[in-house]
Amino acid sequence: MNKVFSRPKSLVDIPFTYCPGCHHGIIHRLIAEVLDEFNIREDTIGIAPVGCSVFAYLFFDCDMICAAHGRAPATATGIKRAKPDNIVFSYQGDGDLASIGTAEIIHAANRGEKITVIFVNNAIYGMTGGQMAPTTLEGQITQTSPYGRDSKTMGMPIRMCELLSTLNTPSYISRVALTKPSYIIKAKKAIKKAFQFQIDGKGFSLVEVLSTCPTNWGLSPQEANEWLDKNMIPYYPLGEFKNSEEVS
Amino acid sequence: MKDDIVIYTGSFGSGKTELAINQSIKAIKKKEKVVIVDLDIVNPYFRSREMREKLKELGIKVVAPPGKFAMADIPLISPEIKGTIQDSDRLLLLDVGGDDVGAKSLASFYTVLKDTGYQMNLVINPYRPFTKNSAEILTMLREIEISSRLKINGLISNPNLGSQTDLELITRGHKIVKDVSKQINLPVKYLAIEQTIYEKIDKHQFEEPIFVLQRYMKLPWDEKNK
Amino acid sequence: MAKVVIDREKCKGCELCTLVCPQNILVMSKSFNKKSYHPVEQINPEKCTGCAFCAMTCPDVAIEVYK
Amino acid sequence: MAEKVLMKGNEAIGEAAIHAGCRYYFGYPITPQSELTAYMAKRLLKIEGAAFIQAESEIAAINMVYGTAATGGRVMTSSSSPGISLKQEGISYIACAELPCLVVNMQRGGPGLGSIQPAQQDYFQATKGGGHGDYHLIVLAPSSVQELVDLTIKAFDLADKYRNPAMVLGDGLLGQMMEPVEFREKKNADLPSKEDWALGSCKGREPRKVVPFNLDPYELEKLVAKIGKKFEKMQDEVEYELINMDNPDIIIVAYGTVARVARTTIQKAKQEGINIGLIRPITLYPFPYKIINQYADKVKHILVSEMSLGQMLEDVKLAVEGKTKVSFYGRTGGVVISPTEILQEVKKILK
Repeated sequence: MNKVFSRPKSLVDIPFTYCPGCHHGIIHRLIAEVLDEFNIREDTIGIAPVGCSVFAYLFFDCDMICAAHGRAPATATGIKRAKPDNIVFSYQGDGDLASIGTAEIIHAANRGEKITVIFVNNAIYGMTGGQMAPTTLEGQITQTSPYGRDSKTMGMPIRMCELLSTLNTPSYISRVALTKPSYIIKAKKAIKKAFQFQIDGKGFSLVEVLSTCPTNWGLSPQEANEWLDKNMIPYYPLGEFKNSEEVS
Repeated sequence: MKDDIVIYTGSFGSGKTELAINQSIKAIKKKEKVVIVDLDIVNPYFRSREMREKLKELGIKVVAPPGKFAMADIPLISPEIKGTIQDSDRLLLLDVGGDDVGAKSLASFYTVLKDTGYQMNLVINPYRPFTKNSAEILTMLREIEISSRLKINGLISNPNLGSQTDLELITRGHKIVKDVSKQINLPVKYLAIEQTIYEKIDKHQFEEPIFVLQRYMKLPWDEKNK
Repeated sequence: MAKVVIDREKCKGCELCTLVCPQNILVMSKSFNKKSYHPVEQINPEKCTGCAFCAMTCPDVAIEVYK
Repeated sequence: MAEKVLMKGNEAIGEAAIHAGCRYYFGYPITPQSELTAYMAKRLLKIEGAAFIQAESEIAAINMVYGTAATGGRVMTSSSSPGISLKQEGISYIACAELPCLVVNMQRGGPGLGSIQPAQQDYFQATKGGGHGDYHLIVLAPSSVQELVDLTIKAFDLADKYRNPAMVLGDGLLGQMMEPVEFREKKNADLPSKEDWALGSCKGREPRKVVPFNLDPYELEKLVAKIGKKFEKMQDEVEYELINMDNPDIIIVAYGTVARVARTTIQKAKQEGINIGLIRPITLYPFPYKIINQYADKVKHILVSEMSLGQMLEDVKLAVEGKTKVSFYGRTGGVVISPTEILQEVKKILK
């Protein structure tokens, strides 16, 4: 018998710090698999954000740096410009990328920085205990939208892929989910493509991963998956928003 | 070519403002109406507007953003400028900001200036970065012409190293300017030499007229005249 | 002939793998692991096809698959 | 000897940085230091492998610096007062991660948007940390364009030596004025290698982690204490200039532009038979407490003069330990002090 599925080598063999059912672990694994498959682990520098995945630096078996909240794209820029031969990826949550770091992500994308961004959107602030995120859905109850997100005063959830796709320079932008194996297979392909774009020196790539936060959503992991399918996917459609290799 | 509109362009710190101020003070002795237009939208300090009060005493008008806006770093083009250009019977000195970036402020007056005619000087100090040799000077000249939409028709040689200027240095720098002059067939209108140095040197060796320059834009430790 | 190997200690008992198993042969154990979770375990191992859906879905990378 | 060039202070810093091997600049324009950003663009965009980015904000710029610093690249940013405030979080991260970089602050009048005229109001911010947490910057205060060159080069070396961010603290006047400068042959300072900590490819070694935090307070305490030890060691780097210190009637303590003004005051005072000494701190952190303390025994009065309401004044008072009288003369908001004003103040004191 052959091993057909095992822990990727680019993932350090320690338990994750995430809550049961949280999708961060799946995303970590997918990234690590891609690093393994491209054999780029030793040349990769990763950037951990502030948020639940602040400890991501412990999990990837490559050089890592922790960025200030929202500034990962700027830090990634500084690294990539100094080390153009290394592969640089940032791992960012929705507060990090779509709120405090909006300027940094838009401008890194617009400059066409040759980096890969993995954007984890779970529609809530996990680390600080479940406050409203820029991607929190309309009507969704959080600590800071206790009566539900009211679009009249809190705005509508930001669709980052769509927003970034209006820029000319990014090479690859895609949104994926992880609630079923078929989605996970697609997510892996998207992440792989995003890194491929960087390896080929083609420019900025970003994959938004819709994910769950069972703890702060107050749902079981199964219910959380169902909630994501029912509520998030209709508002955040899956698919490729930008692929500079395909002629539109 | 009209000689009562004189424009000073050149790289940052080439000496445009000092030259314009010096020329205005020299001219007011012979002419009734002398106006300096401070078109410097790129420099925050050391602009001719800082001399406004002193020049006013001498009867020279400085056109620059009024009052408190004078100390701002916004590209304020005074509404008086266009009228002053079209006005006649006055000597008009246009002190422009440095490099092609500063010269851009001239472009909006192109339609007026092309009708009135003008003298446009490129002030050159070959001891400044980016105008160290003829290749660099020519690049600067071209860039200024493109961004100002105007033609440079004369060079002013202003070779100096501030307080450390001496004859040898002037001679060496001036030669660079003369080489450029020959290369593109533009006259060197004059060689500017700071007064304290001028007094000490033998000036008969220069073919071009010498303009003796006084330093008006002083630093605080030079006890600036307010 | 296929086989899954579950790392009982890594499992956080989220149950996501049990939902994706086409053969319905993953169930939660009655016993606890050291972290006090009920880890997942396999019943009727002969039914396993080695599709690896469970491993793919596991957020804690606690499952290995052999085929 | 190298050729002399007539340079604006801001340009001189840029050329000095390139001379020192800096190949990465990230900044955002702000008066009165924008010429430095423009100069770096002009130069670095033509150097193979170098990087210049006009960042989307000062915040982004300092975080780009953080990234490059982590790879061991010689990197800098520059700004003026309000922009430096925006960089503070990033500077604190860099200090915590023990990475070297240069931050240039060409100060302008504050607080708030303030004015664009030269000031010395960021002394506290520069020397006492500036951002959050327990740290200091190495702070060098030039008072001529040549010194902008020399201290920029030195700041890079000190940053590397201590793996700590360094700051050149100038002001708008120093940035805008022109003086002849030369770029002397670079002596290769004996600096520690970056090979054992810089991020890059981890082939043949353990992966490295740059982590500017530790959630375990006892562990963080250890880290901060280790950084603190560096600040003790830095005290060896104290640098100052003594002028006319032969039995003066009064000593002025001033840095940067005001020290330059005070030199003229000294000349003027001599004509009137008044003997003024000047202690000019060149390093503001570490501060030359010792030398000021020594002279405090010998003189009846010390006058601190700054373009602020009195910030370095507090360090001078700490240095003097009450041994002699300390007075203050300052102008603020971007007003530059004149030699005559200081002389008048001296006369008032000596009366």
